[in-house]
Amino acid sequence: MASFSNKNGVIITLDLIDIINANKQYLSDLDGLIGDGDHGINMSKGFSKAKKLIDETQDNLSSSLKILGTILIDEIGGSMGPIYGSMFLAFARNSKKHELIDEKVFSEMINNGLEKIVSLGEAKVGDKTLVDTITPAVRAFDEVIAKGESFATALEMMKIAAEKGRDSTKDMVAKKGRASRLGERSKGVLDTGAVSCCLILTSISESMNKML
Amino acid sequence: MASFSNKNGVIITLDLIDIINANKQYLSDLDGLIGDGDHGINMSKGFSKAKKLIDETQDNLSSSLKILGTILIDEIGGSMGPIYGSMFLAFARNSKKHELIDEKVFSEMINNGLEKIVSLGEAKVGDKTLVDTITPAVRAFDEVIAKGESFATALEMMKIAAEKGRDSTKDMVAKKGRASRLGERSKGVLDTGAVSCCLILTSISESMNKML
Amino acid sequence: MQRIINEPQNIVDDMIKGFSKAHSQTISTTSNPRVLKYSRAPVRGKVGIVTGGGSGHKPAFIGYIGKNLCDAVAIGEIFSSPPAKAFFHAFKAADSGKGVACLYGNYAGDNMNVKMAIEMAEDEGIEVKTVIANDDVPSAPKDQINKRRGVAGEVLMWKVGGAKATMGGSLDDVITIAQKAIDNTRSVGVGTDPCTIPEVGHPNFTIEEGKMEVGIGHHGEPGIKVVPLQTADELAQTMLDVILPDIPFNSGDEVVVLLSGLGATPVMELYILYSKVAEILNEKGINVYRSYVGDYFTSLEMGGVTLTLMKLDSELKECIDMPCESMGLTQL
Amino acid sequence: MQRIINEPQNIVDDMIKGFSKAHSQTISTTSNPRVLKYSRAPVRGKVGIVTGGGSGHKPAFIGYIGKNLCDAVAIGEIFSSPPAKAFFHAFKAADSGKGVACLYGNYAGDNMNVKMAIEMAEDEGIEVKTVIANDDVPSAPKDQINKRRGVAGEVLMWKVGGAKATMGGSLDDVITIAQKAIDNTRSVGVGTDPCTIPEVGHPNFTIEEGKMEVGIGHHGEPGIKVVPLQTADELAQTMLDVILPDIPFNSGDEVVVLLSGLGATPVMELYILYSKVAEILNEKGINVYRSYVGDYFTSLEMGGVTLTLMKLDSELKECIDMPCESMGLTQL
Ligand SMILES: Nc1ncnc2c1ncn2[C@@H]1O[C@H](COP(=O)(O)OP(=O)(O)O)[C@@H](O)[C@H]1O
Ligand SMILES: Nc1ncnc2c1ncn2[C@@H]1O[C@H](COP(=O)(O)OP(=O)(O)O)[C@@H](O)[C@H]1O
Ligand SMILES: [Mg+2]
Ligand SMILES: [Mg+2]
Ligand SMILES: [Mg+2]
Ligand SMILES: [Mg+2]
Repeated sequence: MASFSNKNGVIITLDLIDIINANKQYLSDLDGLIGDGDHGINMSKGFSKAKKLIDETQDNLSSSLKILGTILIDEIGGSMGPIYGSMFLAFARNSKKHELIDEKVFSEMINNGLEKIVSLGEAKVGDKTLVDTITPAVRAFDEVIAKGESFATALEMMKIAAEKGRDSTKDMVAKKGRASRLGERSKGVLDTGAVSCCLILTSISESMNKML
Repeated sequence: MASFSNKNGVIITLDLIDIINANKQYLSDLDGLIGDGDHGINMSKGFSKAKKLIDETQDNLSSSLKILGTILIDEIGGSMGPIYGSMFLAFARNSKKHELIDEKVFSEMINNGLEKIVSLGEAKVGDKTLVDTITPAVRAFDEVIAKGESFATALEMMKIAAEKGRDSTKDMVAKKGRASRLGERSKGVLDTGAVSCCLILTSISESMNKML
Repeated sequence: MQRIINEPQNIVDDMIKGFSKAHSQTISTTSNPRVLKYSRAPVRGKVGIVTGGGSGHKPAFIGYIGKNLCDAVAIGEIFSSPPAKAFFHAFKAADSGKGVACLYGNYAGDNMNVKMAIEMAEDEGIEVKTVIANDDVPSAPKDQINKRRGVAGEVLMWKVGGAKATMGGSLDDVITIAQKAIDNTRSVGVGTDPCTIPEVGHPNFTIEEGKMEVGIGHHGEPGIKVVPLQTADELAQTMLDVILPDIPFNSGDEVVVLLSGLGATPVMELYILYSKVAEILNEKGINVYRSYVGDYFTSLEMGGVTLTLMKLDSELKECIDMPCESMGLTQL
Repeated sequence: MQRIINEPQNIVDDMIKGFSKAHSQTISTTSNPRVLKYSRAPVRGKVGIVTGGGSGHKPAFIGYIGKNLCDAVAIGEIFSSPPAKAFFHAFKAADSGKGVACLYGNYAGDNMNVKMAIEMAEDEGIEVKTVIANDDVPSAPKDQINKRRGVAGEVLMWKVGGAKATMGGSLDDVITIAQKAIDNTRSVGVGTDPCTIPEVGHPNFTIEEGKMEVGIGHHGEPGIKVVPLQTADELAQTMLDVILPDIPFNSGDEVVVLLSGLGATPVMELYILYSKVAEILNEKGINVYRSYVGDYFTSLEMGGVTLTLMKLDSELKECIDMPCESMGLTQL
């Protein structure tokens, strides 16, 4: 079974932080179309803070994810603080006992992350949220692994499913979050959270694939 | 001595009211240049109210001037309420005992009007106010009469002096009123009060001349 | 709109600094920079009252910290829910051992952060119960009343809950009456000009010149209709038509009226509007027991107003009448 | 800026109607529609406190009618002095036989109308004395201090004068301390966005984007300089530089700080500014005895702020500390 060491995995967290920071303006502008225009700003605040702390400690993947999740929950607020915070904490919790991260560990990480998001935000697939990105991504990963494919292939397919999921939000009518107040007017635009979630999952997929 | 009857003089007051109302927008726009843009509006409010009352009573010149002056003082406020109010009350007070208005009566009217304005507002010639219109106008009237000219000629010369006085405010730096805060920046524009005062004196001159 | 600020990303911290300096007699900072508390909190033997929410709604939320009102407040970024940790720290700052009533507004972020904060509080043995304000009628139909947002009606909920706590009510007493307060409260907002989140730098919604948005939310959330700008008299009718049938309010009812500006609308205009609101209520036989007109719950420099009505009974009246003291509301 | 009004020419009347309905417990109308009074006025054995001025400055002027503040107010059109008759009727409404202190701001119209009103009062045997607020430093150099306008410092003058009257002071006592209050008070305004007289329909002055006007008056009167928009921290310094040297305020002085928004500026920003004002005063050894931050004296929807400082002595402190109750200022 392919795997990479938890110890070397800090870069995975740092990469996804960089991606989010690089897309700060884009995510805010997108949020501006049917939300309140602060998604990139909100995210970037927490992610930048976490980056500093992670740079200082440079421990392992699990601890870096825990730092990121904790900062989001403790200091960021909004909807993204608890949602992404819980997700990253779930990632951390499910990996911390493992020196090596393989497809089984990773599957537990993302499944538990998805669970936390859903139990907290109560969004379903089709509600036009980041749940539309992460749900098919997690399912795709598990299905590909179940078919006996490699960790690397499963990560690749997860990424593609996330992108598809993200794109599926375009024609949806928002049922959760700020955009839900727009009703039909929320159609025709990607959901910002779905986009940022796709950026995160894509980054994770690519960073991990480099390490396998 | 030429004269006209106080009884028939109501039209003089009605005429000047019409002139002010007709110039409401112009006076406000002019005030907007170096003041706060409400001169025409302020004036027109009081003048219109007075017009209604005068139309109902239709007594004589003095009583109509008293109505106008009283309404300005009682209900209009601002600077124009007391200034023009006092002026019209002075006109009324100095004419009311006379059945016939001749140049002597009229001179008393306008001299007392000027006095009241100055004692109240403490503006001097050169301060860029309506005092720059009425002061030379009153002087011109008296001088022309002193030279033995007719009431009609004196009224005509009063009008010309008022116009000159009004125009003299253009290059003045305002010393009184709102525009005085502008200092040098108040130059180059006519003073609105000087303009409205000229409209009033011109109207009086012309209306009276028709009755002589 | 030009702002008097330093760095846009420090707005909330800078505001908190100024606020705690200006009200140093009654407001204390806490170890969490995003939590302010009443200087006497936790008040011995009293249920703690906590609220929290995004910034940009002055006087809400911190302006209602004070005597017989809120004990501690969790402070979020502009228009963004405070972190769970801030709510948790606010609970700690307010709890005297009698438990904490967390009285807040129905927004996804606040719901999630409060939920997590309550878990943290449970771990430390602090009992927290919540009332979630949902007074904003246009934000969802009546059969989905739980989806409605909380807006200016929250002020009345704090007033009532705070009074009950001071009267010595138990946590359940406070929760029960705060819930009754909000159940008896209906609001509607109308927007005439948009506002700008400072860090975003441009309005994220527009209201055309000559139009107004009926049912707009406290963050510019779209309303139920965009119509030509009405006169104050027409607007009073439009707003009452939205809220009166919803409970409904009937002839013989006694009500509190709260008419709050959204920010830039001069208070003069609120009184012009209030005049017609009072007239219509009077015609309908609805008795105005008390009214509040002013900027009680704003949305940065948004133009417009929120009209809130609360139907009273004798218990609510007693709570509304209780004196209180805070930056946002002082009543003798 | 879109307005919530009916006919623009009826704004003031409509506002008065709404105001007197909303505050019917404490405010009474009088036979003059442009005069409102404290419902208990004339208060027996107390000197009457009267003020008046143009409308558009909410809470000023009528918002300061109330317990231990003003007894009656003469109400003008937007930004325009009330008629002489209104001042006169306000004197009548306030006079209990002990005389009336007319505490108003230094504007040409108000000076003339008050002058005429005093003549009317003399004819009826009502004794009226005046204090003319001239706290606005930038409106004239110090050697022409009598030419300066009155701005937000008037609120402190009313507070002090009202308190002294309640303490049983004679007319001369009230006049003396109100004069002392204003002599010890200095203000400066800064404008960031213009406002519009509703009947005029467009702003009669402009403030360029990216600029601010230091020393602007409460009706948009031009200030002393137009400079690039400053940060809140810089602005605090700029404003204090204008007022501190004028009395001057020195180390060891105790002061009241009043920081008022001009209308559209969110109160959040006032607190950001206040934070630095307090810091600078602290550095200079000037002790803030009490501070008021909020919309105390506005100019329709103008953007910007007025900073007012009043130097205290024990007599002024006693007056500032006295409780009071009004729409604009309630203090326990
Ligand atoms: N209940 C929910 N569950 C999952 N995701 C949600 C939920 N509500 C909102 N979101 C996500 O949050 C995103 C908006 O995030 P952000 O702009 O940071 O917060 P806010 O809406 O508070 O300004 C949406 O695009 C959506 O994907
Ligand atoms: N002290 C004064 N004496 C005489 N006229 C004055 C004085 N102050 C102002 N005025 C006149 O008043 C005019 C402005 O009137 P108006 O616009 O109605 O009042 P306001 O300035 O209060 O808005 C000025 O143009 C000036 O002629
Ligand atoms: Mg957003
Ligand atoms: Mg004018
Ligand atoms: Mg947001
Ligand atoms: Mg004016």
